[in-house]
Amino acid sequence: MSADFLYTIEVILNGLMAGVMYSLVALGFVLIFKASGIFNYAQGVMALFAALTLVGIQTGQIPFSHLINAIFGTNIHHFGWQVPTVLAIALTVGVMVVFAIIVERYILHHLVNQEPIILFMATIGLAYFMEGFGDIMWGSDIKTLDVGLPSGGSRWLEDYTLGWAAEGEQYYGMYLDKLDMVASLVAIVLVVSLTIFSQYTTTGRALRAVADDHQAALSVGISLRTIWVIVWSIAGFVALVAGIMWGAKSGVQFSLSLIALKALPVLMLGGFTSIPGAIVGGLIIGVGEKLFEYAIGPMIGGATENWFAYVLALMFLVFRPQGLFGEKIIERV
Amino acid sequence: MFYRESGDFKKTYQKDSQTFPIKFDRMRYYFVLAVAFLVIPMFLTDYMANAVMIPFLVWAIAALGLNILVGYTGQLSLGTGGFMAVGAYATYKLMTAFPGMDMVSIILLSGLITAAVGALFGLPSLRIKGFYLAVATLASQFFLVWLLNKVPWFYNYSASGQISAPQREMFGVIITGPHATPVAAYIFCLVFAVGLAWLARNLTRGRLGRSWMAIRDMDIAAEIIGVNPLMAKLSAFAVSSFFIGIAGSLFFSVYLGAAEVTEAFGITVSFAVLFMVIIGGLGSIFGSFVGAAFMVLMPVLLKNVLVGGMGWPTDLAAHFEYIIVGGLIIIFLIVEPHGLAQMARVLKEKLRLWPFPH
Amino acid sequence: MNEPLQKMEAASKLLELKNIDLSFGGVKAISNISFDVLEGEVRAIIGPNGAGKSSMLNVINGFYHPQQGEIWFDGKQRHSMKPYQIAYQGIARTFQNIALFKGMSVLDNIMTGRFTHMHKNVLWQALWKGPAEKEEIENREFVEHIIDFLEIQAIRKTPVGRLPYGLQKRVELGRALAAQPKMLLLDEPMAGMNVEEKEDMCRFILDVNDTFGTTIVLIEHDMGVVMDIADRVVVLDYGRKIGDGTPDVVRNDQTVIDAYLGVSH
Amino acid sequence: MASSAQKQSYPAPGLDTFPKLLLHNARMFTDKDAMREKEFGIWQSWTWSQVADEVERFALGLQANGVKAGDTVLIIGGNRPRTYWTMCAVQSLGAVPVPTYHDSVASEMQFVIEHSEARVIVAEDQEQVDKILDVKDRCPAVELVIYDDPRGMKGYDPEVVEIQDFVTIQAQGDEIRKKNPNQFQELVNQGKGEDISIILYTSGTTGKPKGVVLTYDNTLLTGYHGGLLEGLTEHDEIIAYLPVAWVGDHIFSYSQSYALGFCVNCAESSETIAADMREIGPTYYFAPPRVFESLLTNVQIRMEDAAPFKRKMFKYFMQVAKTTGIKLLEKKPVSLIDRIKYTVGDFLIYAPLKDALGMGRVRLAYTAGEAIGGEIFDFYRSLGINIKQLYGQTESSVFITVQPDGEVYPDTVGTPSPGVELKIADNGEVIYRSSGAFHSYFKNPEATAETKTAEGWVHTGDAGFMTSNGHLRIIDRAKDVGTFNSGKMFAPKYIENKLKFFPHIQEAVTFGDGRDTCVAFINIDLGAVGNWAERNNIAYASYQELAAHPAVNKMVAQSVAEVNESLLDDEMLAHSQISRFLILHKELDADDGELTRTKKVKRKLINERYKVLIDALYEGKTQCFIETEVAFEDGRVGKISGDISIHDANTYNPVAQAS
Repeated sequence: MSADFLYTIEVILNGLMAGVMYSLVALGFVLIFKASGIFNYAQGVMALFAALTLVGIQTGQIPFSHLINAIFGTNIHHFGWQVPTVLAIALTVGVMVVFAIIVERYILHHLVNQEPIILFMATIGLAYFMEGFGDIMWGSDIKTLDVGLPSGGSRWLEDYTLGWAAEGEQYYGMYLDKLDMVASLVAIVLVVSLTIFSQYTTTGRALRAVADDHQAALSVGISLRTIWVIVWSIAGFVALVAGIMWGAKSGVQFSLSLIALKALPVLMLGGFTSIPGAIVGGLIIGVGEKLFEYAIGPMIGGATENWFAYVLALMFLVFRPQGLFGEKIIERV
Repeated sequence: MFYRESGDFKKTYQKDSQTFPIKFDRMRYYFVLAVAFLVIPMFLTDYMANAVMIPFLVWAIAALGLNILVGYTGQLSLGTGGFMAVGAYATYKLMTAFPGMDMVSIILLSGLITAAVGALFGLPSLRIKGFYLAVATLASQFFLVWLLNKVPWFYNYSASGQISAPQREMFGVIITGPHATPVAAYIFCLVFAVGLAWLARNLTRGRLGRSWMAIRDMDIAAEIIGVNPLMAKLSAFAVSSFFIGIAGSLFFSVYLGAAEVTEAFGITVSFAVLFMVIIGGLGSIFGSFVGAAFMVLMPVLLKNVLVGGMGWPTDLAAHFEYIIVGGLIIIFLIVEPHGLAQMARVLKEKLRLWPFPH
Repeated sequence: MNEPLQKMEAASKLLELKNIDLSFGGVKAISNISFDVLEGEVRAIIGPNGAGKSSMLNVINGFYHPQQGEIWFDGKQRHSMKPYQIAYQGIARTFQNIALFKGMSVLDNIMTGRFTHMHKNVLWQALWKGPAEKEEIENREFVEHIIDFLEIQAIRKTPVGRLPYGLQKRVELGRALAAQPKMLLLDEPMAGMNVEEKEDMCRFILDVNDTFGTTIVLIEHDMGVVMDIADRVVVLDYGRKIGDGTPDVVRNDQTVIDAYLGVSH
Repeated sequence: MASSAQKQSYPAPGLDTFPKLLLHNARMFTDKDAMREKEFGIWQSWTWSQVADEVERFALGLQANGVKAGDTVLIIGGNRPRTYWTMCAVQSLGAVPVPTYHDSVASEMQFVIEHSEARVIVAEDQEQVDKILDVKDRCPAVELVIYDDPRGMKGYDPEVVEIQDFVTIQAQGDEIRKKNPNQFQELVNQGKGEDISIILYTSGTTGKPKGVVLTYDNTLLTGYHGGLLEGLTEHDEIIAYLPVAWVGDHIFSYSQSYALGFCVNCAESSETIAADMREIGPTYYFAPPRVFESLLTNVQIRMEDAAPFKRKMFKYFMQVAKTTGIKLLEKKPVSLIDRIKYTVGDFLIYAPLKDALGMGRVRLAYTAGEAIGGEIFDFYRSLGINIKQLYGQTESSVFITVQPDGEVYPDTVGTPSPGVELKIADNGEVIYRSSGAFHSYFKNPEATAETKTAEGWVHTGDAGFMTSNGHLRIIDRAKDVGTFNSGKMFAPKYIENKLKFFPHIQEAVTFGDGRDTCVAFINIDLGAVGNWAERNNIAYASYQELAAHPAVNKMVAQSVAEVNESLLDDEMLAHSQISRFLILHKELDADDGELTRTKKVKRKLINERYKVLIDALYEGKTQCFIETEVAFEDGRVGKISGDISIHDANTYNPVAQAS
């Protein structure tokens, strides 16, 4: 096997793993959009907020310490204890649920049957709010998130693949980040369980019913409001997982919220309403942009990731407006 | 309450279809113009000019542009930042390439260039609708920024990757570059803002504008009365981008003086302008101005209160700003989804009916 | 049959449909239907729900492109045109469920109907003063005559959203009339109207027909109305034509009676 | 007593007919608007010279179609420019225009067509033409029908009569003018002041209508001097919305417009009148009391829904207005405080309110026809609207008495107008002699003789007396004034008006002539009471149901009691308090012949139709069944029937009151 070929494989594998992460984020969007027709721009910030909270609780930070210090001239920051990761995660989940409830109670509830664009704007407002809020609550400094996930390249794989290259070629074996692998595994598990949840549980079915029409949902016997809370909670949970993965990888900081932007092309590709679409779309985008960067990037100055996904999705959409799995839109006259 | 309409009747269609058919409104409009052109320049401090008035006018122009697209044609776009960047870089290239050319033509040309780019990126709107389109426009945002960042030709191979506006004069007064006089810059922007608002009004009240609104309200019906969706949407993208391009051009040449594409024209810009349009009121020229005023003034106020008044560290104040901006937007959307313009409209109706409640 | 001869034949007919076949993904909506519309007549298309009436109109103004068959309009054969091009040919229509521009006033809605009659380019419009304004005013005058004709002066500047159903229908008719169409397609113009509203609408339709000599093709459920105002009637059932002729001919046609009049609706 | 028997002057020497005035105005006010009509969304305007041109062409056209001096030409049309032009065109030929009520049904129209012997009819639109065609066979004289609005007239070609478009006639006129440019001028010159200018059919309260023949000297002089007295000029604006066949409109919107040169405005359609009036903002305005009344009711209803604060403010400032406004209007001294209060109120309430009502610019407003309620009257005057009552009739070309500025009292109709002599006959009837006094009743010498004495005194048919300050006070129709068995005077109209001043009472009919006591029929005001019912969530499906509702009856009983109490003040009438009353199960309606077209009660007919009820009232029953025929808008005839409950009213004892 030629080295180039192996490199390509490596790139593809990396792409796939990145793709899984994209899907993970995209999933958050899809869930909310399906259930409430809201394009929740805040999804990314939710991930950031979740990660911040997790770190905060873990390291026993005092919430709002900066603010307090600014006002009372005190100088406090930590309780001085550590919270075990599992408990911390549990607590964070709790926080996200509370968050979901607040969002439903104080925002969505007042915006029912507004045009989509209004709701969209509202979520952008929400994003701004939470960004500021998160920073004030936990501080805006870059934090390292350690939930005991492995990191670094996988030696085993390197050694294993070392000999694959053809004779006389420089090849040091295949490099894959452990974290990425774990992340992909987690993501896959999550995706599968979510799919099962929405397919085989009453609540899940109710959620899908809402997507189709609200009356139907009510007839299932679950109030719209509860459904929305549930959905936003799940989205919050997904955000948390995404936050952990990305946070563990590249630290918890503002840029984390930008993963939302990563997920958008995935949505275009997969459609706003389709879970499988989100997954496949994610993989396509992941592989696509890695390959493009690998093959063409160098020629045009690199850093193509931040737009290639969009252009790819755009091209695709122009030929198939309803996305990968989105149901065909027939214009009723 | 202030309206006296008896005897204010119209004998011609010109009079009946003028922008301010009611005398009182007309007077108010002229009054505002007079203040803007004659009074403000007399009391305008450099700080006020640079921190408030000039940005306000520039953003107002951008908001006008986006409003044409989102408010009048119903095509949601998040590419504003990218288009402003195009306007800015076009201006930079023109200024450096043709030192002799006067600013007005330069800015108008930049607008036209942006219009062309905008039309190009508008093409997908034929197949794609709603949020798909919104996301698609993000493509232009990222791609353009990346392009302007990666191709050195755009910033004349300057090491910093920055572009900075050389000094230019109008009628012997310096309006760009480090030595520009704020008042002159203000007037310069004001002229553009007023002119473009007038332009927007003309375009939206006529055949073209109606075709836009038709597409927005009911594209099928629009098509059967002869509106070609392609032309309607592309023209909207072009005109909108023309405005936004000019905004970007002024933003760079008159307001910032120097800019680096990734931070000056990032996606936050796109959102900011969208906020202005929504808060101001979709499909309202007046709204575009109010929205811009709101988004410009509030941070200034907050900064003055929190940092200046309460002596907080700036970063904390910045975070608070986010919270408050976000919160206000949500509150606005809940209280009056159709924006400040709608509030104004309602108020006006109430005043006209006064003392009757309805 | 050779081209010129065909043209000759089509001449006196404003519209002729020949063996139209239309199907969506295998589902046949219209199968092998042919009929014609004469200059200046009121032609009705009736039939039970799902008989393919609306599909027929959508074929006529180009929303759907039939897989089979020829469409001749105004003596020329049509080859897959877009709806907006067809508007320029002189076909206007109203919709079963009102399709007005909710964000605009009555006046603007009807003005929009003048679209195909306004030609000043963008630059003139941007200037407004001069040619554009002149053109605008000429068309405003025309529109005002329609407003007067439909007796909706009182609501001229009301946003259409605020109007009651019956008036909205009237405005939509106005918008279609503004285009000065050769042929006007009305999709259930009286659906959901009370008796007076129906009477008004009938009066308007007939007045349109004889004041402007506009050819009218309408779909209507109210048999009484159809029989009153239509010159000729086509009866569809399950996408097939089962009757065609003057109201009394149709009224007494056994197949029609069985297929349609028998059916309660 | 005021008098000026000597002949009054014309606007300018020799200007003794309207056509002459028209040509004069065309020279004087060439480019000033003479007429406006809102059509196609804007105010189409015609200057005096344009009007002259229109009239000239139409006149010559008519002449070409055989209209000649002495002919009568029937005009059936609403308030539209061409209706007024037709009048002048006809007059310029020496022929006589006969306007008729265009809302009257074919049968009513038939009488006028027959009686006026019109050969030519100018009708507004298809609707009117159809009416004519309905009765054509009974009116053989008619040869030519000219229509104004071509809508729906395409393919109209009945062989019974020739039908022509207004513009065709004008085109014919144009041809003639081309041949002989001076022809019109010559025609006009032949007119003289004493010629007959118009025949107005009065919708007689009893029997068939009478055609009142008026000369130019009547209409022109009266209108002109009436206008001069009030200082009207060519800069005034009036909105024409009352039937052209009614003498008031003829004087205000035609005679005075021609004599003084001011502009007449016509509304776009019946349902836009209010809006159009607001746009125009007339400076000179006439409305019968019921219009002012319903306007006020409407204002009160709308203010009911206002926010509490606003409502308080409104009430407060209306109070201020009551005390201050009228004084200011009559230029009486007012304390500075009040002046300031009023100015504030004017900014906050009065001016916007007037503006909303379209009275923002009104300098002079008249009301007449029946008595107007004191508080209604004061309401408008306190806002600073100079509304005044006048007293007149068709036979007098309107003006008999007018309230002079500064001497305006709700219960009198003012002092004699210029050129009017006034007397109270022994039977209490008001009689007058004036330049406006009519020429005769058309083809009805005996009626003429009855009404107009050889010396030219005209019987108004109204009973009244002169108050100490020389104002005329009308009590009632002379023939309606009856006597109780006690021999005391019974003035039904007077009592009815008192009742009708209550916003929730629409119409009232009282009986008492040749009886011991007075009893009343009441019609509630569906608008006001309906609104009241909604606010007190009382459900009702029809007028009948609402009228039968106990709460409503209670409310009316209350009002009746108040009226009785107020009657005590007037020793002449104290004894005619209402003893019993009932609320009718249907609204009295012109279509059922119970009211005249001008909404006056036809007593005789009501006496017959509702005899059962009257008897029931006097027999002391508390219930009574009644069935009556009603005509619906579309002409169908149906029946309304039901049980009506009858109530006793509290009456007050004069003696007790006195002590």
